[in-house]
Amino acid sequence: MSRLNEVFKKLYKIGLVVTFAYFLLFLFYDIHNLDNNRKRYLSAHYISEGVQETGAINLVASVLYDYRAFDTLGEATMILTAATVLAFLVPISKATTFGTTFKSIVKQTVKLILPYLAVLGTYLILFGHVSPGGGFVGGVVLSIIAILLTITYSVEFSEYIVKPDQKKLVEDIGAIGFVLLGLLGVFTGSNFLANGQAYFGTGNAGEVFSAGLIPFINVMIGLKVGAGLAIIFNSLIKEK
Amino acid sequence: MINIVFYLLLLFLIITAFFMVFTKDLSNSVITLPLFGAILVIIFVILQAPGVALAGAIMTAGLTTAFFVITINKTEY
Amino acid sequence: MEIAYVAVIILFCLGIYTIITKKNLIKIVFGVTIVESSLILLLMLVGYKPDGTAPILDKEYEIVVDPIPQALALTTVVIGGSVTAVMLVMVIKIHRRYRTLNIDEIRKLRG
Amino acid sequence: MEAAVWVIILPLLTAFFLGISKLYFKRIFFYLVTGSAIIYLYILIIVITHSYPPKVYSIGDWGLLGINVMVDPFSGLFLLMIAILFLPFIIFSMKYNKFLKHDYFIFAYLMVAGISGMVLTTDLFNLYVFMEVSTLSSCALSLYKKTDRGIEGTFKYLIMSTLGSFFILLATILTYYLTGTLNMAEIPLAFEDIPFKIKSTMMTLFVFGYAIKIGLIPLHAWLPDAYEDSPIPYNVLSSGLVLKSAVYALIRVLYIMFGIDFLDESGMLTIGVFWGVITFLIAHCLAFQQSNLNRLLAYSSIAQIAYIMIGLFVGTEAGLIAGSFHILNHAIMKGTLFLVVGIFSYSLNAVEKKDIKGLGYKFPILSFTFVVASLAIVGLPPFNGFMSKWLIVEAALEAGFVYAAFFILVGTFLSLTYYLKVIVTLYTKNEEELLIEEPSLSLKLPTFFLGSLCIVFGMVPSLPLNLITKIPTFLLDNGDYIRILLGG
Repeated sequence: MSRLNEVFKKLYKIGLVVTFAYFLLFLFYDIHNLDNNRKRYLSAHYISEGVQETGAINLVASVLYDYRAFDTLGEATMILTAATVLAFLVPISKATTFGTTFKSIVKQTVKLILPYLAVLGTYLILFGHVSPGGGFVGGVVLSIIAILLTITYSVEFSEYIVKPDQKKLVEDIGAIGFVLLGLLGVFTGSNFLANGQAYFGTGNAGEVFSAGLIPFINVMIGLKVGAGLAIIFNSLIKEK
Repeated sequence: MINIVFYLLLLFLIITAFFMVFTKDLSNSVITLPLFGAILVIIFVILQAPGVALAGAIMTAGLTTAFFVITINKTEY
Repeated sequence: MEIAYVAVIILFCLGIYTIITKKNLIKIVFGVTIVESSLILLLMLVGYKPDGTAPILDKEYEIVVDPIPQALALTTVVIGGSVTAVMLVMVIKIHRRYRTLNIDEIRKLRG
Repeated sequence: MEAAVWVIILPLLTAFFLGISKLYFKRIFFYLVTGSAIIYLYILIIVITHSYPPKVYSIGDWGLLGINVMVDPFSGLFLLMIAILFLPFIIFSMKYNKFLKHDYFIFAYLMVAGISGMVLTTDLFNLYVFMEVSTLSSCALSLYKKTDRGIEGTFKYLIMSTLGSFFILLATILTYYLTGTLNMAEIPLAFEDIPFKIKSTMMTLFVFGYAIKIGLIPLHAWLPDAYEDSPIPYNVLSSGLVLKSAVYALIRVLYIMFGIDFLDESGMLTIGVFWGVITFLIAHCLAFQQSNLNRLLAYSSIAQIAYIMIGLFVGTEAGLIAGSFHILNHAIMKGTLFLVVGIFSYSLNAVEKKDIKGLGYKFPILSFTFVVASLAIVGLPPFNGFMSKWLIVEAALEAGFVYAAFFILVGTFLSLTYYLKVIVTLYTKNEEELLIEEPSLSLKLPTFFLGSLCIVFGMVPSLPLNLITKIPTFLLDNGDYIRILLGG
């Protein structure tokens, strides 16, 4: 009897999901048919004026770090929260790794790759406003250095190179720096997170030192994300 | 031409997703996850989103998979 | 391109189905990842324009795809990643206590 | 209106500095937490007093191109709730947590930053981002004891609220797809030429997503589990602010984006009232069976939020005033109840109903506070719960929802039964010798403060009503809100 009940429950749930799928299908169909000269004045403005207004030729960066920088603040807070939760949940104990030991060829190759990763991460961060990339992606690449060290050598070695406390410090400095860069706008008489309006020159679009505060915000986010993800990964590894 | 590639990729995306969910062995599904992420990245590149493609390549296909691998390593022994 | 929306719907519903029916905790987290990916794909499709170029204006382009959904998608990727990490560490904690990942058995053990 | 943005960034900055202070300057921890809370209170008071007429602060000076922050009376009400609850919460948890305080306060400040961001922002996606911030840090607080039950309950909570977030995010993306903007003032203007069918399906997605976060009845299962083994001061903020912020977002989205006419036309108001009635009836019945005090109060929270839903969904001016007043009152009453339970669990580890037997004679004043707050939450005069419940009944009768008014009276009796059961247990003689750790003043003071507010707001309801009566102006008719946000 309970088995029948189980089957019935499953069918009920499948029916629910399929009904919902139909519902979404009709919704999407209607929306798609509705259109077609949809008013996209906002994105049209960003595309036509964005380069002059922010000085960043990567429009995604200009949206992310200038027009909608407040979103980015919330998002940076998310990573900090996650890193704090993981560091808090995991007891300070002896670490356990995967249990596989790598041959020296792996270790040597990783040693060879690491500088390139560092250069790539730095490049992605510093050139975030002129090419694809930016603080988040670059920060993740930087965190992969610590992660590779953890995987191939051990957590102890990785934490001997960069101490957990130092990572936490870098993360907090990144977050505070982001807010302080935002407050610079207030001090120059404009609004929070202002860039072009607060007379930070946008420079010649396309150069590295242009776009006002955007490269600096990129650096801060990069530090924060890199340190935060390294903390998250090492905490997960250390959890028994 | 690019359309056919795009549709094929979508098909593969759905197949990998179904495989990921309905396979019995967790190791199989965790190996399918980077595949899923990689296909998604190519789709993003076709849809002209290089920034998101970079982020997706690193986060979805890379780090999230690593998190899953660690979790399965810690829970099934 | 319209057929891609169908793919989004299928992925979204598959993820929801996984979350509400699967018994394995890790499978549930897989479901979360799938739903999140489908939403990012939807964002990309919303911003896409046929024959557009990527929103990096190193010179003048005729049609440029919408940059806002891409920025939103980056935010969503990062939020999803951090939520997934928190979920997984909780899965490990639960497993350490009950030695199982099955929801039914956990409920039985809990009493 | 510079101060509005400080409401969001001051808690964030405090949380970041606490992270550094945890590592290197442990000494300044106490001063940092309390000092920042006091400054925060000051800023909140400034912002609340300037909340009428509403003001807009443009982040990055982009105007309508970027994200705007706006203070209107409805968000002013929520800031008032933060102002009332946050400092007592800080003082109480300073003493209550015996170890590992740093992370606790980091999460608390992050949560408050998320909630104030949700309350102030006028951008749909930014609302989602801050909602995720507040959810994740709220989860972190709820597993703070690291017990098995706590972690399980929190896992459920995180999965369910992520599910809700996905629906909200889907609706947000579709809104952008339809209108090409995310600003809450421009969306209703663009929504005017969208067909009725699409609008109502979009609204369904929003309502379903937020209903999970609020915990309306078929979707409520995560809430008692998350409350069961969490630190009790957190429950004060959770039932007072986290659930309410989801209510806030729902009301904001429905009333501003869709407009009252559309809600009436699509039948959402009727559905909302009906859903509320079902929710509180079932929640009261479930609360009756609980033996754990935390779970009992959690089910009671669900019921009270259903009352708020009824008030807000009646769709008249009186209903909005009544619902908003009940939001404030419920935060205060439930805060008092949780703080008293927190003191019991601190002194003699009592969280079950049978453990508190006879405590009425050991802690006379505390037990009296408990009685006052529970009578207030049941809705007896002359306490504040009576005032707002009466206003809700009146508004429901006026708008023609007679069955809602009738069932609220039935619900009052249902809730009276289980609260009376607790009170009777509290005053039953107990011969056993109890090992009691005397609670210090810093635990009692916040409790008495909130308990006295129950009586003060019951006697002099005009104090908060000064602010609350201005709420319907900017909710019921979204024209004013839109005009101000567009800068007219």
